[in-house]
Amino acid sequence: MNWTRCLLGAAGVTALSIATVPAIADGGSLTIASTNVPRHLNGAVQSGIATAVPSTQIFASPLRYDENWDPQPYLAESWDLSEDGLSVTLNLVENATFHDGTPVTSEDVAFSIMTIKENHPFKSMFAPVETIETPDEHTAVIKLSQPHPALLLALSPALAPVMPKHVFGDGQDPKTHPANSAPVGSGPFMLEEFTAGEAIVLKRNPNFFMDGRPRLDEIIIRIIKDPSALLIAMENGDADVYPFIGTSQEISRLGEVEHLALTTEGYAAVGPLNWLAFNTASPKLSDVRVRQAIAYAIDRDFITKALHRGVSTPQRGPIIESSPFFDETIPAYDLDLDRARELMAEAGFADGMSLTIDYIPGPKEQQQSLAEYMKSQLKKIGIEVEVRAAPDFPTWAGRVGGHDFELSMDIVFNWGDPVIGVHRTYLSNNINKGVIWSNTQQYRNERVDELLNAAAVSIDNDERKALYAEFQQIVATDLPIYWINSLPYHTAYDTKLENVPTGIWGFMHPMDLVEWSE
Amino acid sequence: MAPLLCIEKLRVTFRTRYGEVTALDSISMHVNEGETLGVVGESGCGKSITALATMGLIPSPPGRIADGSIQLAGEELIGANSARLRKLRGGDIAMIFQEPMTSLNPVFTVGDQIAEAITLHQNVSADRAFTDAVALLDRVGIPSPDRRARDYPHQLSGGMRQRVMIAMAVSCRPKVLIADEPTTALDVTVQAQIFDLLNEIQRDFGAAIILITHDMGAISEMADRVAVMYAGRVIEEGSADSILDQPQHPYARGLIDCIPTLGRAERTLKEIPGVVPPLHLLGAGCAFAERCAFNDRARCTTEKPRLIDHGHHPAACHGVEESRL
Amino acid sequence: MSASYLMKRVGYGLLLMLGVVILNFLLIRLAPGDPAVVIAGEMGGATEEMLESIREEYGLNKPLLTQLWIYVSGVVRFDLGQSFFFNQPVTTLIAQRILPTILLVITAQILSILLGVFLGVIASRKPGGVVSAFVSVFATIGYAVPVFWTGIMLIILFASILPIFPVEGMLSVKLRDANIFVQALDVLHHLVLPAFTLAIIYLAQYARLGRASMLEVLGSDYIRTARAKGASERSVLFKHALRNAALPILTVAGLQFGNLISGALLVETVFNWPGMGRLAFDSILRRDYPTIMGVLFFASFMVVVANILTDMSYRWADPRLRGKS
Amino acid sequence: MSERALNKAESPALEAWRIFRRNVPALIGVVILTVIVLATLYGSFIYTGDAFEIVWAPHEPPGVTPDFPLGTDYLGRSVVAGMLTGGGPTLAVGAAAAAITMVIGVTLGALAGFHGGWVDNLLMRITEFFQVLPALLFAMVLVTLFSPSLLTIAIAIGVVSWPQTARLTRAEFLKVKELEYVTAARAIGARDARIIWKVILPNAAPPLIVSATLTIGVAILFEAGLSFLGLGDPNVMSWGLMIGANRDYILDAWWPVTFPGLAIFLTVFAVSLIGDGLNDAFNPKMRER
Repeated sequence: MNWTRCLLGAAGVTALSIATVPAIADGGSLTIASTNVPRHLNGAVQSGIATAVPSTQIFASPLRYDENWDPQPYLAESWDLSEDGLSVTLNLVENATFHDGTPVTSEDVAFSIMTIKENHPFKSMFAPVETIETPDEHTAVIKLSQPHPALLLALSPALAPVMPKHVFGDGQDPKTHPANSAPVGSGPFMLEEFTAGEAIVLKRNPNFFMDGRPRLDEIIIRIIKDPSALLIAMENGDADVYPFIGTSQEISRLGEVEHLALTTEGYAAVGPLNWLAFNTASPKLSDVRVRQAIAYAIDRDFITKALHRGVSTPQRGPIIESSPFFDETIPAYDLDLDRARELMAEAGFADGMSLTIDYIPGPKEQQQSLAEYMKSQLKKIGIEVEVRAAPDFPTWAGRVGGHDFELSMDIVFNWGDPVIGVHRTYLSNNINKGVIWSNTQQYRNERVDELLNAAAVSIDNDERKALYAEFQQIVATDLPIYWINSLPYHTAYDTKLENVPTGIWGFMHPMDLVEWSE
Repeated sequence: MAPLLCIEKLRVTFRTRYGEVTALDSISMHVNEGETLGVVGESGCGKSITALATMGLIPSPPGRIADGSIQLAGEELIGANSARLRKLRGGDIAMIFQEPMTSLNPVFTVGDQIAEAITLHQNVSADRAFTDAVALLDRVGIPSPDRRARDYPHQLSGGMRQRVMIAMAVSCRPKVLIADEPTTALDVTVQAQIFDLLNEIQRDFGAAIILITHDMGAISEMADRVAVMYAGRVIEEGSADSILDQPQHPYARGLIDCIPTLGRAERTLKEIPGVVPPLHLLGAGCAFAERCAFNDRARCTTEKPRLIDHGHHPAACHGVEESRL
Repeated sequence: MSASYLMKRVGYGLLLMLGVVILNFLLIRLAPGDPAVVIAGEMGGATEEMLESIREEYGLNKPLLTQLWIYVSGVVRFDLGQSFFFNQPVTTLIAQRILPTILLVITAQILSILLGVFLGVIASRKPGGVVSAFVSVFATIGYAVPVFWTGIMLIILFASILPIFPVEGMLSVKLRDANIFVQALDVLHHLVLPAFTLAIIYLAQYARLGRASMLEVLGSDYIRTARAKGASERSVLFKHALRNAALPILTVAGLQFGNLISGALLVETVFNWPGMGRLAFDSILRRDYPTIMGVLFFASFMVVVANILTDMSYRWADPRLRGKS
Repeated sequence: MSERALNKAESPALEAWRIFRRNVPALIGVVILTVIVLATLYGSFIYTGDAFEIVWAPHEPPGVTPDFPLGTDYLGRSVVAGMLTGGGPTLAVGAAAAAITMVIGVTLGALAGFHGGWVDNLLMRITEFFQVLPALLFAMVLVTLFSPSLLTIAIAIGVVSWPQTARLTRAEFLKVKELEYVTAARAIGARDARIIWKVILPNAAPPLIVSATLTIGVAILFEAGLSFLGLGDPNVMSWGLMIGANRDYILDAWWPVTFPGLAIFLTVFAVSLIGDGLNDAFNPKMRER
């Protein structure tokens, strides 16, 4: 009897890390359901939403953003951009401390940004940063080699977690630092327990530098990879919030649950695009007319309305349509099978051709279903498509990253500023064999390179807009990619929950204002 | 005085894939107090079924006692309730089986197995029962019974195991002891010891013994009276002397001719040709007819002979009946 | 059960484990594909310098034999390396999950043996009866149903139609701060469906095996002996017969343990049970080779331990094997 | 009937067949399996399309549209088409894996049983080693490492399943090799290989045939399990793949999961009925069990 109890007890501890915790105070506990498995909890050396959600709770960053793309004070209570755009001064709050009690200093900020520059896969975020000067404990001056319009956005919680130098700066490789799985930050919540692949338990940081925050006592992120199990957990209240919902099935089902509300807010900065990539180095696809023909043969409206049952929105270009940089006037390639056949004939493929298409295993509605749709649709213009399923993500990533593909479905995020998430896909110097989400289409256009490089150093928004407009016109003609839709990210949350994060970063943002209503 | 155990017109049938088969066909036999009844016959003739029926251990289904009566000291056993039968089994009637190697449960010590028989029938403590079991082991001639009682069956020789079986059987001083081929599986030298032991036991405990065997030698050594069985019927019955000296039925004669005697060692042993026919193929006539050297009359194949006394002792044979033999 | 025999078994088990370690290592290192690319991919993309530093970090650029030596000597210290994906020690990941798996597997094992044997015993009493026929049919069905499909069907049933058992997870989040008894109950509540799903295949097999084994034992001589001494039917079935009939079940239970772990892998996946099997499955999809190797190692280790325990209990249960090696 | 049976000496095979054909469950098994095999063989004539093709709206319930009597799956693919075309690979992998299992198992078991001594010792240690590895997990690793295709799956299943067959074969060989005719064959100087294949194997065959039959069932379940986990050949429709792919949507659509599961169940059920029937036929005395 006794051992059973022990075993059960121990098993319980293992599953969800009970630990003897003082009773929950008034703030209450919030359970977030997630299908995304974070490798670790440090967003400084790991991209992706899985890490960003817990990382932004644990780590504070110099700035945070509201829902209007406007920067707000966070660790930096104010900031100044120099006239020439080559330096940014951050004035840090004085009362911020890390969870271990040590104060947050400019040293930590400098260390963090330089570490991110070295180790984060988004090289363009801090590439122009040359040095960071720390004239005093609470002032950090970022010196740039060239103006960097994405800098302020890159100082967001999701991209620039401020790490304690005394923990992460001990000489170990930051990418594999043990503290990545047991991080110490200065954010509103502290890590209580991390069961990799299962659950993350975060506790209220009582010494958080922003007064009266956080409101919640506890955040539990439960990883449930099985969609049915996740839906059941949401329906019966075992989880309170489910962000990044990506399928029409889940959206329609959770929409009917009485105690839950749905929103599409909170994904503006993510800019999740679903597209069809062409391997422009493939002889069959090197002719732009073939790519255009394929574009004309695909019915974007049918995809968003029928296949996605109206939950996703059409996307015509490389920059998410909700972004101020999006150019409305680019060609849309509305369904036109005759035009498609003409183009095929012009390109010398009047008799048709055969192609393969890959897709990311997992998000079936976005990827597999569209690949299968392409197969039947492209048959109409004489293209025999073989769908190449991959058993797992690494297999797919190996094929596409290794340029061993013809057509492939893909999902790529904008990550706020085009410099971070868009440039990488089109710059010819980012054709990087073996690296997924580089310019795997092997698209080369000198003018595009020029435009993007110019946009990357311009701090004049209107100028950037113009540069991006021309860029969009060119790529929409060259069509290294046929953009289809943006992912239908929704958030389902308990209606008793207040201040659900709906800013541009959504849940990749400190949840210090989230609270339960009475 | 009424016999101690009396079997009357017992009929036992078995359901097989060939239909309902009669394994015992109206057999009758009895045994008196202190007496030894030998039941002889080849394998498959129904000896063991008779024993099992007496113990109330006919496996059912497929077996079934169709008719007849078995009385122990005047008490009818057929149809008695199972609790009463259990009380009698191992108590008033005990049985020793042919295969001492397999008749003991391999996972319990022999002492425990004997003690179990004792506790089942006597109101004694487990300790006391075990002490008694050791005493019984001593009684049946097992050396250092204290130690042996804690042995498992596989640690004992065949003869020792049979002694254990005997100890278990007599543990509750049964009135009737059925010994079903108790020595068949044993060495010849051990056989004699076991028979001696059975004789001693009978003397000490006063039990009636039903000795089931195919060995006429054993009969001549042990039995007071004999019943000869063939194909589910008793075909000859009488005192041991009478049957050994003057067997009537050709089958009984055949059996007796099979006994090797020192004096006749030079003569070839006679063998009864053929085998016992499968029960489901028994026809209307004498079951022995096919193997009988004297089956020339029509009745032999059309009519079952009845067990009738023709002078010496009862026998069931048309030939004997017609005094032709 | 001699200590030296146990030592021998343990030594042999260790040798098997060494084999497992070497085989895993070679399989994964000799397989096509560059692990560094996998790790880099998990980090969100990589350059050639990054790949180099990863190879350095994980020791992937050392000669194969050196890597093997490093791995084996690590295993001896229970260090199974770092997970490619989680960047945590594999032992940590497994330690977080091994208890739920053991809980699931042991519960299913006990459930299937107890229920299966019980059904088997009942069925064996009347080999031609309704229960017996049911057990036969059920056994064949239970054997033929894919375990993951049973699980899914149960989820469909219990998720919406009959919501009395939770269909996912192991502990309700809301009970994180409840006392240990409430939590234990909640875990048991969550355990019902996974354990039953996993048990059902083996339950069927044990029922079938139990029935066959009981029938064989019930036909044996020592059962007849037990009956002949007047033992009650219950004592015959559950004391005399079951103890013997349990031996083959024990053997099979030991052999089945590996299959049970395989089955647990599917069941954990279906019911979102936070165990090792799901870790293995997820790791395979992520090509997280050190973790896969670690789980294989631990699973094999569990099988070896289970085999030793089976062996020991077998020798305990069957006195004929004691003292032999 | 019974008299004939008794009087006429029958070959064991004939005797077995006589018993088998009176075994109702086994005959039911034969009928079910025949129907399934015919359906998978000729199903493609009924449904000429590609089972991967999207032909209708997703999650159409069964029995609503006559063209899709079993409904459609999450992509709008016909479940009937998947059932008909998915059976072939499932059965093929099952049979191939069983064949591989038998070849490895019988060869090693025969060598061990026949030669005894250190050969036996070595082979049995290897067998034990493979039995220590949890089969499904090991098969998953093998399939992943060598990328899933029907062939690698069949090989992986074979590689993890042979130990039981090897043990059985060894046991049979140990039993049979002591019999007179083996001694006789040795006496006339037959070569070992000849004795193994021509003398012992035919006499040890019945339990091996039964085991082979049951192995097919196990292999089918195995393939289904792998496909369910997404480790089947993703480009080949199979019942397991259907279950695995549609699992995410069971709360909304039960049919794309239920029907393939039933098909797997019925197939394995039929195979094991036949296996049991064969077992009874070869061991008439064991009939009661």
